[in-house]
Amino acid sequence: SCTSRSDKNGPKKVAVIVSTLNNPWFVVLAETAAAEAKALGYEAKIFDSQNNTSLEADHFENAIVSGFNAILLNPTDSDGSIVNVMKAKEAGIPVFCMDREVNSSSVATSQILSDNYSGCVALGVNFVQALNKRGNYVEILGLVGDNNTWNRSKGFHSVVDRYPGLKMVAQQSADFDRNKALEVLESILQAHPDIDAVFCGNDAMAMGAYQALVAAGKQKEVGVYGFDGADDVMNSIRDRKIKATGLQSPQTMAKTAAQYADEYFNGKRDFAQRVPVAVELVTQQNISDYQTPARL
Amino acid sequence: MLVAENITKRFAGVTALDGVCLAFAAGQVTAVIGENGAGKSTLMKILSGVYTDYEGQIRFKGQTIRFGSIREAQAAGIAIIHQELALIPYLTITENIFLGRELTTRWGTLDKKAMREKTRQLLDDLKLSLDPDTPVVQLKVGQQQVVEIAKALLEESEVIIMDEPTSAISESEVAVLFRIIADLRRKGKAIVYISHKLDELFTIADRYVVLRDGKSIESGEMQGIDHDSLIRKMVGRDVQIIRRQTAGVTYQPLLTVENLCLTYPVRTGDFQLKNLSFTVGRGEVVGLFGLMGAGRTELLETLFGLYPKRSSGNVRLDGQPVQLKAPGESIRAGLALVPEDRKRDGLVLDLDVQTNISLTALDAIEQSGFLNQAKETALAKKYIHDLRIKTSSEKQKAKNLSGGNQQKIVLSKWLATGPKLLMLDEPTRGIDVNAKNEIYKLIAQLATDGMGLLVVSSEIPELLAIADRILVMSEGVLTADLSLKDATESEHRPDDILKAAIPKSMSE
Amino acid sequence: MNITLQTYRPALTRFQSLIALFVLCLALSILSDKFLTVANFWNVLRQISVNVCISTGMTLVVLTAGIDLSVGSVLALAGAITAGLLRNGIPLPSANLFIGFTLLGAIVVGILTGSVLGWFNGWAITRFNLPPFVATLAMLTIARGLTMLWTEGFPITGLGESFTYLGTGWLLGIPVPVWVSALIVALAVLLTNKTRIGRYIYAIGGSESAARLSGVNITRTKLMVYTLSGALAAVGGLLVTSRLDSAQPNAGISYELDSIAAVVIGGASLSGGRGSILGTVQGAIIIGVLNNGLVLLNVSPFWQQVVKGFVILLAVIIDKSNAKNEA
Amino acid sequence: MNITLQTYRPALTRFQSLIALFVLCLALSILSDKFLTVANFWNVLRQISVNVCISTGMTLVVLTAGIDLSVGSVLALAGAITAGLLRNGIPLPSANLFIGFTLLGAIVVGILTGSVLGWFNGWAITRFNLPPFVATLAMLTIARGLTMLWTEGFPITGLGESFTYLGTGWLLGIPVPVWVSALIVALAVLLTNKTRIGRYIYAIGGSESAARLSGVNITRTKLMVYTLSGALAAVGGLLVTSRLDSAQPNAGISYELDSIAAVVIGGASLSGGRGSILGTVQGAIIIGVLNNGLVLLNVSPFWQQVVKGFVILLAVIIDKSNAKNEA
Ligand SMILES: Nc1ncnc2c1ncn2[C@@H]1O[C@H](COP(=O)(O)OP(=O)(O)OP(=O)(O)O)[C@@H](O)[C@H]1O
Ligand SMILES: Nc1ncnc2c1ncn2[C@@H]1O[C@H](COP(=O)(O)OP(=O)(O)OP(=O)(O)O)[C@@H](O)[C@H]1O
Ligand SMILES: O[C@@H]1[C@H](O)[C@H](O)CO[C@H]1O
Ligand SMILES: [Mg+2]
Ligand SMILES: [Mg+2]
Repeated sequence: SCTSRSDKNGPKKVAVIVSTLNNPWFVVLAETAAAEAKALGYEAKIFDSQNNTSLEADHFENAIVSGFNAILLNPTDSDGSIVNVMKAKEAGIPVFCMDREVNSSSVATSQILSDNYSGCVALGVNFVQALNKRGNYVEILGLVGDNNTWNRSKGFHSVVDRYPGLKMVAQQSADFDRNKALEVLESILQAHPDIDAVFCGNDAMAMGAYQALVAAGKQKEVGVYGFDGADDVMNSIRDRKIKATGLQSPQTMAKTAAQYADEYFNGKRDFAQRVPVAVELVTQQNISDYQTPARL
Repeated sequence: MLVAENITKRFAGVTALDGVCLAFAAGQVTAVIGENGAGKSTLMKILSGVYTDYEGQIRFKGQTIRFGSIREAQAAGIAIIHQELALIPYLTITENIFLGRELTTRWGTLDKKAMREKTRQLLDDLKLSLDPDTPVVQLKVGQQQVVEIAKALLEESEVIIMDEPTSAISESEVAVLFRIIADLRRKGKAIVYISHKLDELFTIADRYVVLRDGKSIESGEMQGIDHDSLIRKMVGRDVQIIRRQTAGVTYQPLLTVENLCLTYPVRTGDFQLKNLSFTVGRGEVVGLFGLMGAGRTELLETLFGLYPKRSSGNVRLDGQPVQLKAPGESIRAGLALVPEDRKRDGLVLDLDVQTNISLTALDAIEQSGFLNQAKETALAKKYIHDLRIKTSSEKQKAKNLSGGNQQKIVLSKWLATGPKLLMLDEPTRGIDVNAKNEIYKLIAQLATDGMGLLVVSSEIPELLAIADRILVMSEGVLTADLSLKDATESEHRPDDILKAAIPKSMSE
Repeated sequence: MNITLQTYRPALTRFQSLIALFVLCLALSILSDKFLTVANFWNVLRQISVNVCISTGMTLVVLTAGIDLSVGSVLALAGAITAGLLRNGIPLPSANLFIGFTLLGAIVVGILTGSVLGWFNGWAITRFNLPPFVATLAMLTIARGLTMLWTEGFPITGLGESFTYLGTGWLLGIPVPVWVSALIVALAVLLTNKTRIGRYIYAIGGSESAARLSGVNITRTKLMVYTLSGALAAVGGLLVTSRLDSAQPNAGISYELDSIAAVVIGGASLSGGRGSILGTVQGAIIIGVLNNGLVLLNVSPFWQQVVKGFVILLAVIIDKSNAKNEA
Repeated sequence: MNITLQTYRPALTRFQSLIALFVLCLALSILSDKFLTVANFWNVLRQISVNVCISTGMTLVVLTAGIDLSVGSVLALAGAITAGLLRNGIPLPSANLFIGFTLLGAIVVGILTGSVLGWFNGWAITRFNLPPFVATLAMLTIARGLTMLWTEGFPITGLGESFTYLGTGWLLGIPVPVWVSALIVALAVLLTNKTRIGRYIYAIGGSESAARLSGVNITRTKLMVYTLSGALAAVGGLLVTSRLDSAQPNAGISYELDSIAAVVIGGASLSGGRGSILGTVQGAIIIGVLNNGLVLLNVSPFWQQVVKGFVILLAVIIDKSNAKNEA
């Protein structure tokens, strides 16, 4: 098809296409990937898909036309992004997925993934133990149109729903947003002043939820759980404010992806299709094992 | 041909028509007269299918009918020229004329060519030399009114209602219209004609009907009736127009204009106003006459500072130079302008009477940075009283008032600035005789009190009645400066004025 | 003299907005050697085709002095419904039945969905005399909620090659979505310029009361315009869905802004009566070229937004200043 | 008869928009016993205080027949700047210097930032005669980009107790943000009703040409209005930042829609000249009560949007139909 390869003599070009930059987690992912690619001697450019699979498709087309040699992708959607990756494949450009997968085993060169579902299974187990199998809790979901939201929720419920003593009194969405989580929990606390825990679909919402509890003077009684391993939450776990989170390491995934691209350029072709990067359960017990991260 | 029986129409809180009975005959021009707010337009809107909820009956060619929509009335053969211009600004003349009645080709698409041709014909008949493709927004009010007339003449109708068709057009166009009306009458059409210009009625109408306060008062033949009795029927009492006696008075110069020029917005080399020089004296009423498009409005607006980038010249008011830079500065210098289009430029229709009056005079009601409600109400009440403005209260929205009363509010807001020179652009357009007369008296009073007045009008009799001197403009140039000191002079003036007003390009 | 000037004006007006576009393209061609290539040309056109569909409907609405904020959500719902029907049909467990849908059937139902939502907008606006901003804002929320309910928050994927052809195929050397949007534009140009309804749309926006006095059926025209806007948003939804082979529940978020931007940059007035389909297409192209160009140039994503804002400002200022010279 | 009715009208009008609010509150009190509690009352008021700030500025803009789409981004930038200055000051590595900021200093710079961006909107609109929609849409993008550049995409957190007092503290039994927004509302009511500028704002929106002929300085008034809108968005930004003890780079996204919704639900006309600050406050309360009520009732997030859309429609229809009975 219509691919124009970049100049033979110039450095190879790596595109980092990331689902959104409106969230620091992805900023780290994208910037680490770009920085690592540069460190390996390539040109790198970040594309922001703004959580819009269609815009991601535009980025793929534009990247292909302007002669990028490899794509490090954080897909907007595991299904919707398949065709985009396919397009690159047809153009002979390798795609390495980071963090989120695309639901196809034959389009991406390799996928370096963090497993949201299993991460939240682990969180769920911890949650059940901490509450001693009894109590009322609230779940705050991320964007309802985002499948990470549901992977996390489902992983969590796959454990927690087996305990009839644990009752979910409210399930509301706060769009992965700190301010919305604060407001939503404020309102929920009016209706359910007697809850024991809040499970949040990411760490920004966990911070917001925690602040709502502080404002209501309930931060001691109610345990907050997040997901991501963001800076704020790691510190809060250290300060015994937040109970636990699932730490996924964007740096590891980004670096691995960039290194794979480098190996690809050097002729390697037999990449493992799926390279899981474990989501680590971080609790007040094991927080001392983690150093304060540089920035997250 | 068309008969209204016991028509009653209520708006929330207002009974606009109260058991009106009227008849309009074929082959006749029937004048409907009445003061502002008498219910003339409301009745016409009922007859033409605009309002469909009313009490009473309409009989058309002997049969009782009830129009469900404007379209139905049109189809039955009733055409109307609305008082408010009902044109779409960004559509062309053709598009406006055919709106709702487009001609289509056999493919169902618009037949633009046929419509353009027909429009050209109509415009020719009406002696309006304009390209049918001109957007209406580029037309002067007067030209728009001619387009409205063309619109009503598009289809052969049995009844043609004209609600103040001549409020914005000049005498030559009135003549054209009258010729067409005469034609229609000959063809046996029933013509309903509404106008506050009573002289016109004597020229064109066969019969009259009078509406007062929503009731039909009487009707009869125009033959044998005179001006004053017509007014008496309409107003219910005598109204006399008395000319101010100013013979022998000399005026101190108040406004002196030297070499005022205004360039065209596009063709910068060309002038819309060319080297105008004139004066207005203290206590003097100067009339400004010209045909449509002569540049009178532009003259007033230039003096008022609306065209800072395009104007030049030396203007002094009371010895002080006027900068022509912004209306705010002109107001501070002592100028005031009652604009031509009072609904658009004179008033903020959604605001109440009191807010409109105080808008130019906020200094007067400001107290330590805040507006003082009591002072503001007092200011409004003073003018409502002084100018006898008919309004339910000073809190009434400006848009709910009749034309004459709206004009008085515009006057009030300018008088409240205490101007030295008051400029009025067509101050009596669309206003009934009674209100007109009050405005004339006010103008005379203000002059007597020492204010200078510059009054634009397209009606020569009006200028003859109020002005001490008449300036005539044609194509952006001053062509005559005629004093009106005594009655003998006045007799020759109409001819002189018209001669000066006709553009050279036309008279050649 | 006066008359000649006025006759030339429309012709000049048509060129005005092209100037900004031309300047933009020139600058981009100098800055990037990838910009002026055939592949990139089709790229840009394909990328704007969804916005062109939506903005065509939006133009009609804006011409009547309305606004339609619901296009993005309607797009998402229509795409999801077509995708859902294609994949799963409608199972009727009670009757132990299953209604399968052909490609055409699913597409028709998708477009119908958009039309019905659009019609509902028009109905609320004309029946209750609501401000279009509020009525369509409510629909923005409602249609998004319905999309979530229908998809349960998950994308619907794997819709088959014949369906994806719509968004990804080529026909006679031109991408299919470009054909689709070009066809829609052509029909809309016809509608606005050559038919009565087109006239009524301009008339209502120019002066609703004057249009009413001329016997124009305001209610019917507005209903039709909002219905069309919904239907065209649905077509946009089909294109997006087909292109991705997947209906995304959060598709189309904030598309209303892009679309209104295209309409306004294309010279239409939000107070109605002025604007044109072709102007809007130019507006959409300007936005598309800008998005494409900023990506081709090595502008960082954060700077991109700043630059994009200023370029939009500049583009409109160039247009306006040309317009002023004429007026 | 005639006169009495018309004299009563303004009083009645003021009650109209309250009816929808009342019905809504009544329904919620019946559906949930938690709704009508003191704690929840302050809850709702605190939650709407940001929207009230923004919408007050938006009302001024809308009254002049304008629109300000940039409020959300301006909010984010102002919050981020204040937070950044509080945390990091301005290091001047070249001079080996460091400018620290006091709480007040950082707040003032934040509000100034908002004012400058707002002023820029006004300047672009008046100087080049741009449609406000386009000018502020460009600013929406620009200010968001600047926020990203300033924060590098990361939240700025840990701003100190004296700063978070602004968003979370209580004073005389009333939450501080409620004091702030009440103060702003009071000043804006004064401005619109009791000052010259307020008059100018209404006059410009009612008829720009009539205002110009009355000697109103259109340019200056519009500049002021957009500047105020920017400044009030900045105040909103301070409240959000202070509440979260963190400036989020993506704060305020799509706040413009909520804000315009409050203004329009509050009875203002987007074509200018009609509306009031208190109406807008009612609009903001309706939206806030609705959001609160849907969560209290634990309506599923999928259904929430659908219900919210319909309730907004209903609220406006109730208002409108009352308005009609009066007119
Ligand atoms: N839409 C309306 N709503 C309320 N009142 C109205 C409406 N239209 C007219 N009126 C009132 O009905 C009465 C008759 O108005 P109408 O316009 O018929 O008067 P008119 O005789 O045509 O006056 P003019 O000579 O000024 O044109 C007036 O009191 C007017 O205020
Ligand atoms: N839209 C326009 N396009 C081109 N020329 C115009 C336009 N409007 C006005 N003109 C020109 O400006 C000049 C002065 O018009 P102006 O409105 O001042 O006349 P006027 O004497 O006040 O007429 P009227 O009685 O209609 O108000 C005329 O030469 C006219 O042709
Ligand atoms: O892991 C990321 C973050 O948790 C973000 O907050 C939401 O999307 C997920 O994919
Ligand atoms: Mg009338
Ligand atoms: Mg004039």
